[in-house]
Amino acid sequence: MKLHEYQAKEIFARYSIPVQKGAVVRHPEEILGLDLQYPVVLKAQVLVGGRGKAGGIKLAEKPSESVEKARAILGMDIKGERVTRLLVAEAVDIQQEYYLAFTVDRATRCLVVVASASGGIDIEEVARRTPEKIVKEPIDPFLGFRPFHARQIGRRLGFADAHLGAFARIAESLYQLTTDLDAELAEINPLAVAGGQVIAVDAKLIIDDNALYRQKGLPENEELTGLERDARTHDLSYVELDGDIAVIGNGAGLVMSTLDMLDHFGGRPANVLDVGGGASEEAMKQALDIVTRKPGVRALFINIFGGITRCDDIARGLVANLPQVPMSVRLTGTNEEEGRQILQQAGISASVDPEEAAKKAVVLARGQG
Amino acid sequence: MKLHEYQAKEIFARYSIPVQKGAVVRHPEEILGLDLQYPVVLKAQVLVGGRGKAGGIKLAEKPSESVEKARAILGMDIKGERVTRLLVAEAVDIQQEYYLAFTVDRATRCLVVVASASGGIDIEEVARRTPEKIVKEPIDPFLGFRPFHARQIGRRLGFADAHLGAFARIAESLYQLTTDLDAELAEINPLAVAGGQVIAVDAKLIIDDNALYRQKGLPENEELTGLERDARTHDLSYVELDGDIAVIGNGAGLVMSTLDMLDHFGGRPANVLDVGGGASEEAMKQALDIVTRKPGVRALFINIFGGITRCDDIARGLVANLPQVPMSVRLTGTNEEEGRQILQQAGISASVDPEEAAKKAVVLARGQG
Amino acid sequence: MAVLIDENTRVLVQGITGYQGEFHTKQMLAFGAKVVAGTSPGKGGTRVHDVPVFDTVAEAAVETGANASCIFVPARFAMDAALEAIAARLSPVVVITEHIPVQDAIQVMTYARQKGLRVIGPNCPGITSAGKAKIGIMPNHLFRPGRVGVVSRSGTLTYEIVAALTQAGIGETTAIGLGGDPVIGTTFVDALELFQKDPATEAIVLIGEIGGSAEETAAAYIKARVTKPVVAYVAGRTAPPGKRMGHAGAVIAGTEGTAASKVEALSAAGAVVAELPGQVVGLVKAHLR
Amino acid sequence: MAVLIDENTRVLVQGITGYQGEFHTKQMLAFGAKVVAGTSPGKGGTRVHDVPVFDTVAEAAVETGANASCIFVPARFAMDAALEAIAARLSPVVVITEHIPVQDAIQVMTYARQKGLRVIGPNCPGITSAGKAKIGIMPNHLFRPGRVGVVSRSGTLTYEIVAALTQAGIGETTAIGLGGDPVIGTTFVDALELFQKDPATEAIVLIGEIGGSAEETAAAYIKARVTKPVVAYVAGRTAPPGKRMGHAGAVIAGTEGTAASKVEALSAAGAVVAELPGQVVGLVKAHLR
Repeated sequence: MKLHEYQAKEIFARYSIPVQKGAVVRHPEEILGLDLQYPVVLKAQVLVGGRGKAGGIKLAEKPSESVEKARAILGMDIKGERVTRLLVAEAVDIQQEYYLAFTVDRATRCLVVVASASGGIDIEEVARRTPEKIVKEPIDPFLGFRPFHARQIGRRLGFADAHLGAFARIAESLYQLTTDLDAELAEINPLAVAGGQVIAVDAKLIIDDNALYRQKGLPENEELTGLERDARTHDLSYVELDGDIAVIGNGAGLVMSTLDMLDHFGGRPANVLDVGGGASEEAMKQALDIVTRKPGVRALFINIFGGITRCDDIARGLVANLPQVPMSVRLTGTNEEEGRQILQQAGISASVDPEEAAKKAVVLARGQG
Repeated sequence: MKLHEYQAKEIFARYSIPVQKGAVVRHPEEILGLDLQYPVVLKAQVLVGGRGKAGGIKLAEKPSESVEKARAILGMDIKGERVTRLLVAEAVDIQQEYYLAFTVDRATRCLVVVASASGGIDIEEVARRTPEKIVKEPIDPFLGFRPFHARQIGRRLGFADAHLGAFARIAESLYQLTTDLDAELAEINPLAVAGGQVIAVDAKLIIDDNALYRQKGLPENEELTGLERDARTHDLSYVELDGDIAVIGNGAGLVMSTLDMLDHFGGRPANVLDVGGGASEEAMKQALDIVTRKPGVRALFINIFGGITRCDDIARGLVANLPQVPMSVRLTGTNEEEGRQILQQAGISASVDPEEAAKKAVVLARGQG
Repeated sequence: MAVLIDENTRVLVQGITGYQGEFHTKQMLAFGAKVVAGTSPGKGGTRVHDVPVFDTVAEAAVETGANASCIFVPARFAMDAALEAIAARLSPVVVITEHIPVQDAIQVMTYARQKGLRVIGPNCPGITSAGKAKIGIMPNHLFRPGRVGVVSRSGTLTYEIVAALTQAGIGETTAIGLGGDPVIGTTFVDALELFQKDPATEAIVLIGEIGGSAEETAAAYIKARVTKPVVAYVAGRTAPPGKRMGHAGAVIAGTEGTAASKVEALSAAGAVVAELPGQVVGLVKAHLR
Repeated sequence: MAVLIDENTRVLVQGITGYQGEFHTKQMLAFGAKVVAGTSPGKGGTRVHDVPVFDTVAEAAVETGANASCIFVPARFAMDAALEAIAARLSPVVVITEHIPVQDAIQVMTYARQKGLRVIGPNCPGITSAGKAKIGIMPNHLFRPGRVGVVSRSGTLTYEIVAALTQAGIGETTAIGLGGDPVIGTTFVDALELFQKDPATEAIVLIGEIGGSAEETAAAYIKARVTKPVVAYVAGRTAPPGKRMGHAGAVIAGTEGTAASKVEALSAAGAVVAELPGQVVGLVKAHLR
C-alpha cells in the first residue's frame, strides 16, 4: 500500500525526521489561512510518479500567487489520477541533494540501505549510468541497522562534522520506521542539506500489504479503484485493465500467462482476478461479482488449474452464481472429475486445453459466440 | 534495583501476565474498603527474602480476620526491614507450582530462561539436590526468545492442551518485559495452575542499575538507606556495614581486599565507598561527606591505588574537605608524586603499603592513635 | 534419481490439524510420501490420518525421525513455525503459506542461512519427486517418473507443464515450486545446480515471471555452468507495468524485471524460450537427446 | 614473548577526544604502544597527541592499519562502538567503559562470538605486555618485563600485584584485566590457556573476587591443563552476603560465588592461595623455578 507524500511526512515527523513546515489543503482558499513563511512549494498529492514533469509542483512567492497556482493544480489529471489534495510547504534553499532509502532486496533476501550523494529526480538515471555512485548495503535483520552503520553510510556520502550526526539520526529513524511499519520501501529523495540542516524534502512509503493486519493507525489505501478495494476486502487479488474480457484465474503465474494467451489470440482483458490458492465457493461468488461489475465487459474467461484449489469448489461457486455475460471455462487439476460433473449438470461445458478456451473467449468477446 | 512484589505485579499486568486480583494497603482499616473475594492472602511487601518463614504471609477467611492479621504484619521487622505495606490478594486454589525466570548467565554470557515443574519456596533446594529438574537454556539476544521456544519449555515442564498456550504466552511476555525493562532477574515463583488458569502467584523483578538511565516510569529505589541513596545520586558505590571504620577505596576488588585486610588486623568497617575509576576532586568531597556522616564512625581509612584515578585529584579533594575523624591514608599509582606533595603541604602523611595503613586505621579506631 | 527429496525424506506437517494441512497430508500419503508426524500446539497426542500429532517440532523430530517440514500454518504464525523447524535442523523446510509479511520471510531466510539449511517458498506449491516423494500441494495424478526437471516461480503454471510432460510420455524427475514472493529461500540457480548434477535429469524446464531479476541471474548461471538443455517460459509479457499481478513478486522494478529483459537474457544464455506455456513440451521433446 | 598484544599491535582509541580517551592515549604512547588512530564521530580530520582522528572505525582501519581497539566512549554509546569495532574485525576490542547495561554487553559478546573475535572487558583496565604494548589504563611506571603473567577481575588489585612483582625484580609478561561485570568477553580460562602456552610466562597470578563461578571454572581448568605454578588471591572474604560491592559482578549468588568456595576449588586444583594481596609476591617467589 502506497502512502501520499504528506502522509509519509506525518510519519517521518513522528520519528523525528526533519521535514519542511507545511499543510495539506483541498481548496485553494484554505491556503490564505495557513501560517507559513513564503516562498512556498505547492505539491500535488498523487500516488503515480512523475508529477513534477506533469506540472504538479509549483513555487509561489506570495499568498495570492499561491492560491492562483493551487487552482491550476487541484483537479488536474496526472496519469489518470485526479489531484484532490495539495501539500503547501515552506520552500527551502537546497545546497545539495542526496538519496536515501530502505527497501527489500530479492537478491540478498534482506532489507538494504540504498544511498547516494547524487540525489534528486534523476536517481534512476544515476543508478543506470554511474552505479558506483550508489551505496547499497544489506542489513542483517537480527543485528539491525545500527548507529555505526548509519555513520558509515554518511561518511561514504561525504557527510562530515555536525551534518554527519544529523544524517545518521535520520538514517536510523528511517530504518526504525521501515521495520516498525513493515515498509517495503521507505525513501527520501531528495534528502537535502538546506540552511545548515539535513531535511527530507520528499517522502515515499510503501507498506507491505501482507503486514497490514498488524499495522494499525495507517491511512486508508487510496491506490485502489472501488472494485479493487472490494476485492481486497475479500482477500482476492484484482487488477483493472482496459479491454473487454473479464478474467478469473488461480495463481499469479497462471493469471499472467492467461493475459499473454488472450493477447496472443487477439483478445483484450478488461480486468483480471486471482482467486489464489484454496479458493472456496464463496470466494468464487465474490470473484464473479467483481469481474463482471466492471462496465464494458463482453465476455468472461475462467482459467483454473486446481492444486490447492479444488475444481469442485470452483464449479459449485460458478453454478450457484451464473454470470450474465457469455463465458469460456477451462477447468483441470485437483477434483477435476467432480468439478466437470457439476458443470455438466448445469449445462456448462468446460475445456481442458487453456489455449482452446482462450480462443473461445476471444470469439465470445467479438460477439461471434 | 529490586522492586516490591506488588510493583512487579503491576508491570506483569501491563504485559498481560495473569495475577491475582488484589490491592496494596498501608493501614489495616483500608482492607474493609477493598472489593475482594474471600479468602485473601496478606503479604508483607519487603525486599529481603524469607518473609514467609518470618510470618509475613497470612491467610484470612473474612474481613475482620483480615484486618486483625494485617495489624500483626504491618510494622513488623523482617531481617531489619520494617513492613510498611501489605499486598492483599484473593487466594487461589493451587493445583501445581512451577518456577519460571529469565536472568543473566555469566557462563554463557546471555540471558537464560530457567524453569522447573517443581516450583515453590524450595526451588534452591531443588536446584541443589535434583538439578535435572531444572530446565535452563541460553537465549540468543539477536534471535530472541520466540513463541516456539516458549512452547518447548512448556512441554519440558509437562504443560499440554490449553495450558501449554497459556504458559507460552506468559513466558513470552516475561521475556519481553525482561528485555524492555533491562531486568537482571524476572522471576515467577510459584507460577501456578489454579482454577483452570496459569497464574503468577509471586513476582520478583531486579532492574539493571546501569540501565536505569533509559528506564523511565519505574518506582523509586527502596533498597537503599538514605546515605546509600545520596551516594547513588553522585554515582558513587556505597554499602553500609556495622563496624566503626569508614572506608574509601577505588575499584571493587581493592575495596573488598581492604575489608579483608581490616578484618585480618582486627578492625570492623562501618561502611565502604568505592569512588570508582577516574574519581574527581568533587567525587572525593562527596565520598568523604557520605562515609563520615554515618553515626558511630571512629576512624577513616582511605586506600587508593591510582590507575584511571589520579592521586593528585584524590589529594586535592581530601585537603579541601578534611574530615573530623582521625584517618589513615594509603596513596600510590598514577601521579603519586604530585598527590603526596599536596598531602605533605597540608601536613598529612600517607603510606604506600596498604597493610601498614590498614593496621594504623585499626589502631586509630581503637582510640590509640 | 531425484533432487532435494526422495524415499528417505521423512516429512513433518506443521499445521496438520488445519483445513489445508489435513487435506494435503492425505494427498501426500496417497502419493506415497512418508509423512511421519504433524504439529499443532495444544493438540499433541491426537492423530490425523493416523499420523501422530505433537505440540512441538522438537518432540516430533525426536519421536519420529522427521527430517523435512511442510508448513501450512496461517501467515501470522508462519515465521515462528519456520524458525522452529530450522532450530530443529529439518531441511528442506517447505513453506506453503501465502501472505507472509516480507520482513518475516527475511528473518526466516537469515536464520536458515546461519544454520546452513534449505527453505523452499514461502507462497509455493512445494516439491515433488515423481514416484518417490512429495512435500506440498502439487496434484498427485499429474506426475510420472521421467526425464525432465521442472523449476518454477508459479504454482499453477508448474501443474500445466508437468501435466503436459506426463501426457507426452516424457515424465519428470523433480518439480520445484520456488514461490512467488520477493524473498524466497531457494532460487532458480540453486535448482539449476541440483538438476545439472542429477544424472536422471536430461532436460530442465524453467518457468519465470515478471518482477525481480531471478531469471537474468539464472541466465548467467546457465551460460556458465549448465550443459543440459533448458526450455524456459516467462509469464507476464503483456502485464501492465507497475501493476501488481497477484503477489509482490511480480512488480516490475526499473529496467530489469520486464519479460523482455528476461526472455532476452535466457535466449542469449542458450535456453530455448517458449512464447506460450502450451509450447514448452514440444520444445522439450525437440531438445531431448 | 607476551600474550594477546605485542609490538605488532596497532591500537585504535574509540572516544579519543574525551577526557579519559585523550589522557590515556598520551599514557599509551608514552608506554611505547602504537596508537595509530582515534575515532570521534563528527571530529574526523582533527588530531589528538598527533594521532589522526576519524569519524568511523572503518575509515580508521583502512587508513592506518589499526588492528585492535580501546574503547573509552560513555556507557550509553559503548555497545555501538564495540559492535563497530567488531564489524571492522579489530581484535582484541578492549572496553574500558564502566556502567554498560548488561543486555548491551550480551549483544557485544554474541556478535564477537559470531565473528570469532576477542573482547576484553567491559569495565576493565585493559591489557599490558611489559616493554611491548599496552591497551588500556594500567599505570605505565608499574611494569617491568619479566616472568609472570597476571590475570584479574579487579583493576586496582592488578596494580597492587604488578607493582609488587616489579619491586621484587620478578617482572611481568602480560597483565590482563578481565573486568568486574557479570558478562565479560574474556575469562580466566582464556587467559590461563594463553599463559600456559606462552614460553616466557613462568608463573601465573590469578586475582579473583566473590560473585559468579569464574574462579571455580578456572580451578577445573588449572587442574586439567595448567602445569605452571598458579598463585591466586580472592577478594571479598569478609564482604557481607547479598550486598553489592561496587559492581554487579560481585553479587553472591546461591552456594557458589562465595570466597570460601573459590579458595577451596583453587586450592584443590593445586593453586597456591594467598590470604591477603601482600602475600602474593612472596608465594610467587617461592614457586618460581
